[in-house]
Amino acid sequence: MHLVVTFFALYRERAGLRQLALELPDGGTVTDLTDTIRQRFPNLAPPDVKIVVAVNAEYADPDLALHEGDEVCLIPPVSGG
Amino acid sequence: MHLVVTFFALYRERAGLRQLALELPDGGTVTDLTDTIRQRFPNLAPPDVKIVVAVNAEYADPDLALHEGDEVCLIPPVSGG
Amino acid sequence: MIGITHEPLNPEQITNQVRQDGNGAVVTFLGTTRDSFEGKRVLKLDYEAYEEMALKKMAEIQQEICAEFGIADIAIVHRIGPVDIGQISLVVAVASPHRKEAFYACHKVVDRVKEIVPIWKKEVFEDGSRWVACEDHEFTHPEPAVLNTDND
Amino acid sequence: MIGITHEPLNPEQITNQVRQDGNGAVVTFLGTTRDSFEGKRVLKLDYEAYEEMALKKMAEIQQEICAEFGIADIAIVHRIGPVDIGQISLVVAVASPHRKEAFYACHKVVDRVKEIVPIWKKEVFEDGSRWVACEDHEFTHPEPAVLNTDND
Repeated sequence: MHLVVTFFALYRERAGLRQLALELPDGGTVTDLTDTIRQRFPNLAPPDVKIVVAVNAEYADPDLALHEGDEVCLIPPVSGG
Repeated sequence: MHLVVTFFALYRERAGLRQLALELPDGGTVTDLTDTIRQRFPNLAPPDVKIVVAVNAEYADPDLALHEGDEVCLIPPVSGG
Repeated sequence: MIGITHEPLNPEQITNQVRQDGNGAVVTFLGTTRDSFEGKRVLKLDYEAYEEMALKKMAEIQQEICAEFGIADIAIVHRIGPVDIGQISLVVAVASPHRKEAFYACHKVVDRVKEIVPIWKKEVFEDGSRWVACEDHEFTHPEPAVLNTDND
Repeated sequence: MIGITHEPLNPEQITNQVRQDGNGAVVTFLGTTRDSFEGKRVLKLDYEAYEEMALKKMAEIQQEICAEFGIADIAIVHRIGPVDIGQISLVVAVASPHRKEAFYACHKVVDRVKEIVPIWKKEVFEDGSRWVACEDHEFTHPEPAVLNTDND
Protein backbone atom coordinates (compact mmCIF):
# COMPACT_ATOMS: atom_id res chain seq x y z
CA MET A 1 0.00 0.00 0.00
CA HIS A 2 0.96 3.60 -0.52
CA LEU A 3 1.18 5.87 2.52
CA VAL A 4 2.17 9.45 3.20
CA VAL A 5 3.82 9.86 6.61
CA THR A 6 3.99 13.27 8.32
CA PHE A 7 6.82 14.20 10.71
CA PHE A 8 6.39 16.84 13.43
CA ALA A 9 8.73 18.93 15.56
CA LEU A 10 11.80 16.96 16.73
CA TYR A 11 11.18 14.16 14.22
CA ARG A 12 10.69 16.66 11.41
CA GLU A 13 14.02 18.25 12.19
CA ARG A 14 15.90 14.98 12.74
CA ALA A 15 14.53 13.44 9.52
CA GLY A 16 15.10 16.68 7.66
CA LEU A 17 11.69 16.49 6.03
CA ARG A 18 8.06 17.02 6.82
CA GLN A 19 6.40 14.35 4.71
CA LEU A 20 7.54 11.07 3.21
CA ALA A 21 5.82 8.84 0.64
CA LEU A 22 6.25 5.18 1.58
CA GLU A 23 5.33 1.77 0.18
CA LEU A 24 4.32 -0.86 2.76
CA PRO A 25 3.19 -4.46 2.03
CA ASP A 26 -0.59 -4.82 2.23
CA GLY A 27 -1.68 -5.90 5.73
CA GLY A 28 1.28 -4.04 7.25
CA THR A 29 0.92 -2.74 10.80
CA VAL A 30 2.05 0.33 12.71
CA THR A 31 5.07 -1.66 13.92
CA ASP A 32 5.97 -2.53 10.32
CA LEU A 33 5.83 1.18 9.54
CA THR A 34 8.01 2.25 12.48
CA ASP A 35 10.53 -0.53 11.62
CA THR A 36 10.77 0.85 8.10
CA ILE A 37 11.11 4.40 9.41
CA ARG A 38 13.83 3.41 11.88
CA GLN A 39 15.84 1.71 9.11
CA ARG A 40 15.58 4.80 6.97
CA PHE A 41 16.26 7.28 9.81
CA PRO A 42 18.40 5.46 12.41
CA ASN A 43 18.86 8.67 14.44
CA LEU A 44 15.18 9.57 14.69
CA ALA A 45 14.79 8.13 18.19
CA PRO A 46 16.95 6.01 20.53
CA PRO A 47 16.19 2.24 20.28
CA ASP A 48 14.60 2.22 23.75
CA VAL A 49 12.19 5.04 22.86
CA LYS A 50 8.94 3.92 21.25
CA ILE A 51 7.97 5.95 18.19
CA VAL A 52 4.35 6.96 18.74
CA VAL A 53 2.15 6.93 15.65
CA ALA A 54 -1.19 8.58 15.02
CA VAL A 55 -3.45 7.07 12.37
CA ASN A 56 -6.31 9.25 11.19
CA ALA A 57 -5.73 11.69 14.06
CA GLU A 58 -5.86 9.04 16.78
CA TYR A 59 -3.07 7.38 18.79
CA ALA A 60 -2.60 3.91 17.25
CA ASP A 61 -1.67 0.57 18.85
CA PRO A 62 1.52 -0.99 17.47
CA ASP A 63 -0.44 -3.92 16.00
CA LEU A 64 -3.05 -1.80 14.23
CA ALA A 65 -3.30 -2.75 10.54
CA LEU A 66 -2.74 0.16 8.15
CA HIS A 67 -4.73 0.82 4.99
CA GLU A 68 -4.15 2.73 1.76
CA GLY A 69 -5.15 6.35 2.31
CA ASP A 70 -4.65 6.38 6.11
CA GLU A 71 -3.39 9.69 7.49
CA VAL A 72 -0.22 8.61 9.33
CA CYS A 73 1.77 10.95 11.59
CA LEU A 74 4.80 10.41 13.79
CA ILE A 75 4.30 11.98 17.22
CA PRO A 76 7.39 12.92 19.26
CA PRO A 77 6.92 13.30 23.03
CA VAL A 78 4.41 16.11 23.40
CA SER A 79 5.19 19.30 25.35
CA GLY A 80 2.32 21.75 25.01
CA GLY A 81 1.27 24.21 27.67
CA MET B 1 -12.36 50.68 82.13
CA HIS B 2 -14.26 52.31 79.30
CA LEU B 3 -14.54 50.39 76.00
CA VAL B 4 -16.26 50.91 72.67
CA VAL B 5 -17.39 47.63 71.12
CA THR B 6 -18.11 47.38 67.38
CA PHE B 7 -20.66 44.91 65.97
CA PHE B 8 -20.44 43.61 62.40
CA ALA B 9 -22.85 41.92 59.99
CA LEU B 10 -25.10 39.36 61.72
CA TYR B 11 -24.25 40.68 65.19
CA ARG B 12 -24.84 44.27 64.10
CA GLU B 13 -28.29 43.35 62.86
CA ARG B 14 -29.18 41.14 65.84
CA ALA B 15 -28.02 43.75 68.34
CA GLY B 16 -29.66 46.50 66.36
CA LEU B 17 -26.61 48.72 66.68
CA ARG B 18 -23.13 49.14 65.32
CA GLN B 19 -21.26 50.40 68.34
CA LEU B 20 -21.77 50.19 72.07
CA ALA B 21 -20.01 52.06 74.88
CA LEU B 22 -19.36 49.71 77.81
CA GLU B 23 -17.88 49.87 81.32
CA LEU B 24 -15.85 46.82 82.36
CA PRO B 25 -14.00 46.36 85.72
CA ASP B 26 -10.25 47.00 85.37
CA GLY B 27 -8.41 43.76 84.66
CA GLY B 28 -11.44 42.37 82.80
CA THR B 29 -10.84 39.79 80.06
CA VAL B 30 -12.37 38.99 76.70
CA THR B 31 -14.57 36.40 78.42
CA ASP B 32 -15.79 39.05 80.86
CA LEU B 33 -16.68 41.19 77.89
CA THR B 34 -18.57 38.45 76.02
CA ASP B 35 -20.41 37.50 79.25
CA THR B 36 -21.55 41.11 79.58
CA ILE B 37 -22.54 41.22 75.90
CA ARG B 38 -24.52 37.94 76.17
CA GLN B 39 -26.45 39.27 79.18
CA ARG B 40 -27.29 42.43 77.30
CA PHE B 41 -28.11 40.67 73.99
CA PRO B 42 -29.26 37.12 74.81
CA ASN B 43 -30.17 36.45 71.17
CA LEU B 44 -26.85 37.51 69.70
CA ALA B 45 -25.55 33.93 69.40
CA PRO B 46 -26.70 30.49 70.61
CA PRO B 47 -25.10 29.46 73.95
CA ASP B 48 -23.00 26.77 72.23
CA VAL B 49 -21.55 29.25 69.74
CA LYS B 50 -18.44 31.06 70.92
CA ILE B 51 -18.50 34.80 70.28
CA VAL B 52 -15.21 35.61 68.60
CA VAL B 53 -13.61 38.90 69.60
CA ALA B 54 -10.92 40.94 67.88
CA VAL B 55 -8.82 43.27 70.00
CA ASN B 56 -6.83 45.91 68.14
CA ALA B 57 -7.52 44.14 64.81
CA GLU B 58 -6.29 40.72 66.00
CA TYR B 59 -8.21 37.61 67.06
CA ALA B 60 -8.07 37.52 70.86
CA ASP B 61 -7.86 34.59 73.27
CA PRO B 62 -10.75 34.41 75.76
CA ASP B 63 -8.40 35.08 78.69
CA LEU B 64 -6.71 38.13 77.16
CA ALA B 65 -6.84 41.10 79.54
CA LEU B 66 -8.48 44.20 78.07
CA HIS B 67 -7.27 47.76 78.52
CA GLU B 68 -8.80 51.21 78.28
CA GLY B 69 -8.65 52.37 74.67
CA ASP B 70 -8.53 48.88 73.10
CA GLU B 71 -10.33 48.61 69.77
CA VAL B 72 -12.78 45.77 70.45
CA CYS B 73 -14.89 44.15 67.70
CA LEU B 74 -17.30 41.22 67.72
CA ILE B 75 -16.65 38.90 64.77
CA PRO B 76 -19.50 36.67 63.57
CA PRO B 77 -18.52 33.57 61.55
CA VAL B 78 -16.76 34.97 58.48
CA SER B 79 -17.98 34.27 54.96
CA GLY B 80 -15.90 36.22 52.49
CA GLY B 81 -15.07 35.04 49.00
CA MET C 1 -0.90 43.27 46.17
CA ILE C 2 -3.90 43.25 48.51
CA GLY C 3 -7.00 45.36 48.47
CA ILE C 4 -10.60 45.95 49.44
CA THR C 5 -12.78 48.03 47.18
CA HIS C 6 -16.39 49.05 46.61
CA GLU C 7 -15.80 49.16 42.86
CA PRO C 8 -16.16 46.34 40.29
CA LEU C 9 -13.01 44.20 40.13
CA ASN C 10 -10.79 44.01 37.06
CA PRO C 11 -9.38 40.44 37.04
CA GLU C 12 -6.98 41.00 34.15
CA GLN C 13 -5.38 44.03 35.78
CA ILE C 14 -5.04 42.15 39.08
CA THR C 15 -3.61 39.06 37.35
CA ASN C 16 -1.08 41.20 35.51
CA GLN C 17 0.28 42.39 38.87
CA VAL C 18 1.70 38.91 39.56
CA ARG C 19 3.02 38.07 36.09
CA GLN C 20 6.83 38.06 35.96
CA ASP C 21 9.26 36.82 33.32
CA GLY C 22 10.52 34.12 35.68
CA ASN C 23 7.03 32.63 36.13
CA GLY C 24 5.62 30.00 33.77
CA ALA C 25 2.27 29.52 35.48
CA VAL C 26 -0.43 31.93 36.61
CA VAL C 27 -3.59 30.73 38.37
CA THR C 28 -6.45 33.16 38.93
CA PHE C 29 -9.55 32.51 41.01
CA LEU C 30 -12.73 34.54 40.61
CA GLY C 31 -15.46 34.27 43.21
CA THR C 32 -18.75 35.26 41.55
CA THR C 33 -22.30 35.68 42.81
CA ARG C 34 -24.38 32.58 42.09
CA ASP C 35 -28.02 32.95 41.16
CA SER C 36 -29.30 30.35 43.64
CA PHE C 37 -28.82 28.83 47.08
CA GLU C 38 -30.41 25.45 47.81
CA GLY C 39 -32.88 26.05 45.01
CA LYS C 40 -33.84 29.56 46.13
CA ARG C 41 -33.29 32.42 43.74
CA VAL C 42 -30.63 34.85 44.96
CA LEU C 43 -30.99 38.48 43.88
CA LYS C 44 -27.55 39.72 44.99
CA LEU C 45 -24.94 39.41 47.70
CA ASP C 46 -24.10 42.19 50.10
CA TYR C 47 -20.59 42.17 51.58
CA GLU C 48 -19.41 43.88 54.74
CA ALA C 49 -15.82 44.03 56.03
CA TYR C 50 -13.87 45.00 59.10
CA GLU C 51 -11.50 46.64 56.67
CA GLU C 52 -8.47 47.37 58.82
CA MET C 53 -8.30 43.82 60.14
CA ALA C 54 -9.27 42.24 56.81
CA LEU C 55 -6.30 43.91 55.07
CA LYS C 56 -4.02 42.78 57.89
CA LYS C 57 -5.25 39.17 57.57
CA MET C 58 -4.86 39.23 53.79
CA ALA C 59 -1.24 40.32 54.22
CA GLU C 60 -0.75 37.50 56.75
CA ILE C 61 -2.10 35.00 54.23
CA GLN C 62 0.42 36.24 51.65
CA GLN C 63 3.21 35.65 54.18
CA GLU C 64 1.84 32.22 55.14
CA ILE C 65 1.72 31.09 51.51
CA CYS C 66 5.15 32.52 50.81
CA ALA C 67 6.55 30.54 53.74
CA GLU C 68 4.81 27.31 52.63
CA PHE C 69 5.28 27.46 48.85
CA GLY C 70 8.06 29.99 48.36
CA ILE C 71 5.71 32.05 46.22
CA ALA C 72 5.78 35.84 46.53
CA ASP C 73 3.65 36.79 43.51
CA ILE C 74 0.21 36.78 45.12
CA ALA C 75 -2.65 39.23 44.66
CA ILE C 76 -5.81 39.22 46.80
CA VAL C 77 -8.55 41.78 46.18
CA HIS C 78 -12.04 41.64 47.68
CA ARG C 79 -15.00 43.73 46.65
CA ILE C 80 -17.50 44.79 49.32
CA GLY C 81 -20.98 46.31 49.22
CA PRO C 82 -23.65 44.91 46.89
CA VAL C 83 -22.44 42.43 44.24
CA ASP C 84 -24.98 41.44 41.59
CA ILE C 85 -25.47 37.97 40.08
CA GLY C 86 -22.52 36.94 37.89
CA GLN C 87 -20.34 39.75 39.19
CA ILE C 88 -16.99 39.18 40.89
CA SER C 89 -16.51 39.55 44.65
CA LEU C 90 -13.02 38.07 45.02
CA VAL C 91 -9.96 37.84 42.78
CA VAL C 92 -6.92 35.80 43.85
CA ALA C 93 -4.01 35.58 41.42
CA VAL C 94 -0.87 33.52 42.05
CA ALA C 95 2.13 33.12 39.77
CA SER C 96 5.10 30.79 40.10
CA PRO C 97 7.71 29.13 37.92
CA HIS C 98 5.71 25.86 37.78
CA ARG C 99 2.00 25.12 37.70
CA LYS C 100 1.57 22.68 40.59
CA GLU C 101 2.64 25.20 43.21
CA ALA C 102 0.55 27.93 41.58
CA PHE C 103 -2.61 25.78 41.72
CA TYR C 104 -2.04 24.63 45.31
CA ALA C 105 -1.10 28.09 46.54
CA CYS C 106 -4.06 29.82 44.86
CA HIS C 107 -6.49 27.24 46.26
CA LYS C 108 -5.00 27.63 49.72
CA VAL C 109 -5.19 31.43 49.59
CA VAL C 110 -8.90 31.24 48.75
CA ASP C 111 -9.52 28.73 51.56
CA ARG C 112 -7.68 30.93 54.04
CA VAL C 113 -9.51 34.09 52.94
CA LYS C 114 -12.77 32.31 53.67
CA GLU C 115 -11.48 31.07 57.04
CA ILE C 116 -9.81 34.04 58.67
CA VAL C 117 -10.55 37.33 56.87
CA PRO C 118 -13.29 39.31 58.64
CA ILE C 119 -15.61 39.77 55.69
CA TRP C 120 -19.26 38.72 55.70
CA LYS C 121 -21.78 38.14 52.97
CA LYS C 122 -25.51 38.37 53.09
CA GLU C 123 -27.59 36.53 50.52
CA VAL C 124 -30.57 38.60 49.47
CA PHE C 125 -33.62 36.61 48.30
CA GLU C 126 -36.94 37.81 47.00
CA ASP C 127 -38.54 37.21 50.41
CA GLY C 128 -35.72 37.92 52.83
CA SER C 129 -32.02 37.55 53.42
CA ARG C 130 -29.49 35.62 55.48
CA TRP C 131 -25.92 36.08 56.58
CA VAL C 132 -23.82 33.23 55.25
CA ALA C 133 -21.47 31.45 57.64
CA CYS C 134 -18.21 30.06 56.35
CA GLU C 135 -19.17 26.61 55.07
CA ASP C 136 -19.91 25.26 58.55
CA HIS C 137 -23.60 26.10 58.20
CA GLU C 138 -23.58 27.18 61.82
CA PHE C 139 -25.97 29.99 60.98
CA THR C 140 -27.72 28.63 57.91
CA HIS C 141 -31.14 28.45 59.54
CA PRO C 142 -33.29 31.23 58.15
CA GLU C 143 -32.60 34.53 59.81
CA PRO C 144 -35.50 36.41 61.38
CA ALA C 145 -36.68 39.31 59.29
CA VAL C 146 -33.92 41.87 59.26
CA LEU C 147 -34.81 44.64 61.68
CA ASN C 148 -31.96 47.03 61.07
CA THR C 149 -30.27 46.92 57.72
CA ASP C 150 -28.02 49.82 58.58
CA ASN C 151 -27.33 51.36 61.95
CA ASP C 152 -24.36 53.52 61.11
CA MET D 1 -14.76 26.35 23.85
CA ILE D 2 -11.55 24.97 22.39
CA GLY D 3 -9.10 26.58 20.01
CA ILE D 4 -5.65 26.84 18.51
CA THR D 5 -4.44 30.20 17.26
CA HIS D 6 -1.34 31.98 16.00
CA GLU D 7 -2.53 35.23 17.61
CA PRO D 8 -1.88 36.54 21.13
CA LEU D 9 -4.39 35.08 23.62
CA ASN D 10 -6.96 37.18 25.45
CA PRO D 11 -7.42 35.50 28.86
CA GLU D 12 -10.29 37.70 29.97
CA GLN D 13 -12.33 37.01 26.84
CA ILE D 14 -11.67 33.25 27.17
CA THR D 15 -12.55 33.29 30.88
CA ASN D 16 -15.78 35.12 30.16
CA GLN D 17 -16.84 32.22 27.91
CA VAL D 18 -17.23 29.93 30.94
CA ARG D 19 -18.82 32.40 33.37
CA GLN D 20 -22.47 31.56 34.04
CA ASP D 21 -24.91 32.83 36.65
CA GLY D 22 -25.07 29.38 38.25
CA ASN D 23 -21.32 29.30 38.84
CA GLY D 24 -19.70 30.74 41.95
CA ALA D 25 -16.09 29.86 41.13
CA VAL D 26 -13.94 30.44 38.07
CA VAL D 27 -10.33 29.20 37.88
CA THR D 28 -8.11 30.33 35.03
CA PHE D 29 -4.65 28.99 34.22
CA LEU D 30 -2.17 30.91 32.08
CA GLY D 31 0.92 29.17 30.77
CA THR D 32 3.54 31.82 30.06
CA THR D 33 7.02 31.75 28.59
CA ARG D 34 9.68 31.73 31.31
CA ASP D 35 12.92 33.59 30.79
CA SER D 36 15.19 30.72 31.84
CA PHE D 37 15.64 26.95 31.81
CA GLU D 38 18.11 25.39 34.25
CA GLY D 39 19.89 28.71 34.51
CA LYS D 40 20.11 29.30 30.75
CA ARG D 41 18.50 32.40 29.30
CA VAL D 42 15.53 31.56 27.06
CA LEU D 43 14.81 34.00 24.21
CA LYS D 44 11.39 32.64 23.21
CA LEU D 45 9.40 29.46 22.76
CA ASP D 46 8.29 28.18 19.39
CA TYR D 47 5.18 25.97 19.33
CA GLU D 48 4.12 23.51 16.66
CA ALA D 49 0.86 21.53 16.55
CA TYR D 50 -0.77 18.68 14.70
CA GLU D 51 -3.83 20.90 14.67
CA GLU D 52 -6.57 18.50 13.59
CA MET D 53 -5.63 15.92 16.21
CA ALA D 54 -4.84 18.55 18.87
CA LEU D 55 -8.36 19.99 18.62
CA LYS D 56 -9.81 16.47 18.80
CA LYS D 57 -7.78 15.69 21.94
CA MET D 58 -8.76 18.99 23.56
CA ALA D 59 -12.43 18.12 22.98
CA GLU D 60 -11.81 14.67 24.50
CA ILE D 61 -10.28 16.30 27.59
CA GLN D 62 -13.40 18.44 27.98
CA GLN D 63 -15.52 15.28 27.89
CA GLU D 64 -13.21 13.45 30.31
CA ILE D 65 -13.38 16.30 32.85
CA CYS D 66 -17.13 16.63 32.42
CA ALA D 67 -17.50 12.90 33.18
CA GLU D 68 -15.22 13.10 36.23
CA PHE D 69 -16.30 16.41 37.78
CA GLY D 70 -19.67 17.13 36.19
CA ILE D 71 -18.29 20.41 34.88
CA ALA D 72 -19.25 21.55 31.38
CA ASP D 73 -17.93 25.12 31.47
CA ILE D 74 -14.39 24.53 30.25
CA ALA D 75 -12.34 26.58 27.78
CA ILE D 76 -8.97 25.44 26.39
CA VAL D 77 -7.10 27.66 23.94
CA HIS D 78 -3.48 27.13 22.85
CA ARG D 79 -1.34 29.58 20.96
CA ILE D 80 1.20 28.22 18.45
CA GLY D 81 4.14 29.74 16.59
CA PRO D 82 6.67 31.96 18.41
CA VAL D 83 5.72 33.08 21.94
CA ASP D 84 7.97 35.69 23.53
CA ILE D 85 9.06 35.84 27.19
CA GLY D 86 6.16 36.66 29.50
CA GLN D 87 3.58 36.03 26.81
CA ILE D 88 0.78 33.48 27.13
CA SER D 89 0.84 30.14 25.29
CA LEU D 90 -2.09 28.40 27.00
CA VAL D 91 -5.30 29.54 28.65
CA VAL D 92 -7.53 27.05 30.50
CA ALA D 93 -10.65 28.42 32.20
CA VAL D 94 -13.03 26.30 34.27
CA ALA D 95 -16.16 27.44 36.08
CA SER D 96 -18.38 25.52 38.48
CA PRO D 97 -20.81 26.21 41.31
CA HIS D 98 -18.10 25.57 43.96
CA ARG D 99 -14.39 26.28 44.06
CA LYS D 100 -12.92 22.90 44.93
CA GLU D 101 -14.13 21.23 41.75
CA ALA D 102 -13.07 24.25 39.68
CA PHE D 103 -9.50 24.10 41.03
CA TYR D 104 -9.19 20.31 40.63
CA ALA D 105 -10.73 20.29 37.17
CA CYS D 106 -8.62 23.18 35.86
CA HIS D 107 -5.43 21.57 37.18
CA LYS D 108 -6.39 18.25 35.60
CA VAL D 109 -7.18 19.85 32.25
CA VAL D 110 -3.73 21.45 32.16
CA ASP D 111 -2.05 18.15 33.11
CA ARG D 112 -3.97 16.30 30.39
CA VAL D 113 -3.18 18.94 27.76
CA LYS D 114 0.50 18.43 28.48
CA GLU D 115 0.11 14.64 28.37
CA ILE D 116 -1.98 13.91 25.30
CA VAL D 117 -2.38 16.93 23.02
CA PRO D 118 0.03 16.77 20.04
CA ILE D 119 1.67 20.16 20.52
CA TRP D 120 5.42 20.64 20.86
CA LYS D 121 7.52 23.48 22.13
CA LYS D 122 11.06 24.38 21.26
CA GLU D 123 13.10 26.49 23.66
CA VAL D 124 15.26 28.95 21.81
CA PHE D 125 18.48 29.99 23.59
CA GLU D 126 21.16 32.43 22.53
CA ASP D 127 23.38 29.54 21.37
CA GLY D 128 20.89 26.97 20.12
CA SER D 129 17.53 25.40 20.81
CA ARG D 130 15.92 22.21 22.05
CA TRP D 131 12.57 20.50 21.73
CA VAL D 132 11.07 20.08 25.19
CA ALA D 133 9.64 16.69 26.14
CA CYS D 134 6.67 16.50 28.45
CA GLU D 135 8.23 16.52 31.90
CA ASP D 136 9.78 13.06 31.49
CA HIS D 137 13.06 14.57 30.30
CA GLU D 138 13.36 11.75 27.79
CA PHE D 139 14.81 14.18 25.28
CA THR D 140 16.29 16.80 27.55
CA HIS D 141 19.88 16.12 26.54
CA PRO D 142 21.06 18.98 24.31
CA GLU D 143 19.89 18.56 20.77
CA PRO D 144 22.49 18.51 18.00
CA ALA D 145 22.65 21.76 16.08
CA VAL D 146 19.38 22.10 14.24
CA LEU D 147 19.93 21.22 10.60
CA ASN D 148 16.53 21.98 9.21
CA THR D 149 14.44 24.53 11.03
CA ASP D 150 11.70 24.35 8.45
CA ASN D 151 11.21 21.83 5.68
CA ASP D 152 7.73 22.70 4.59
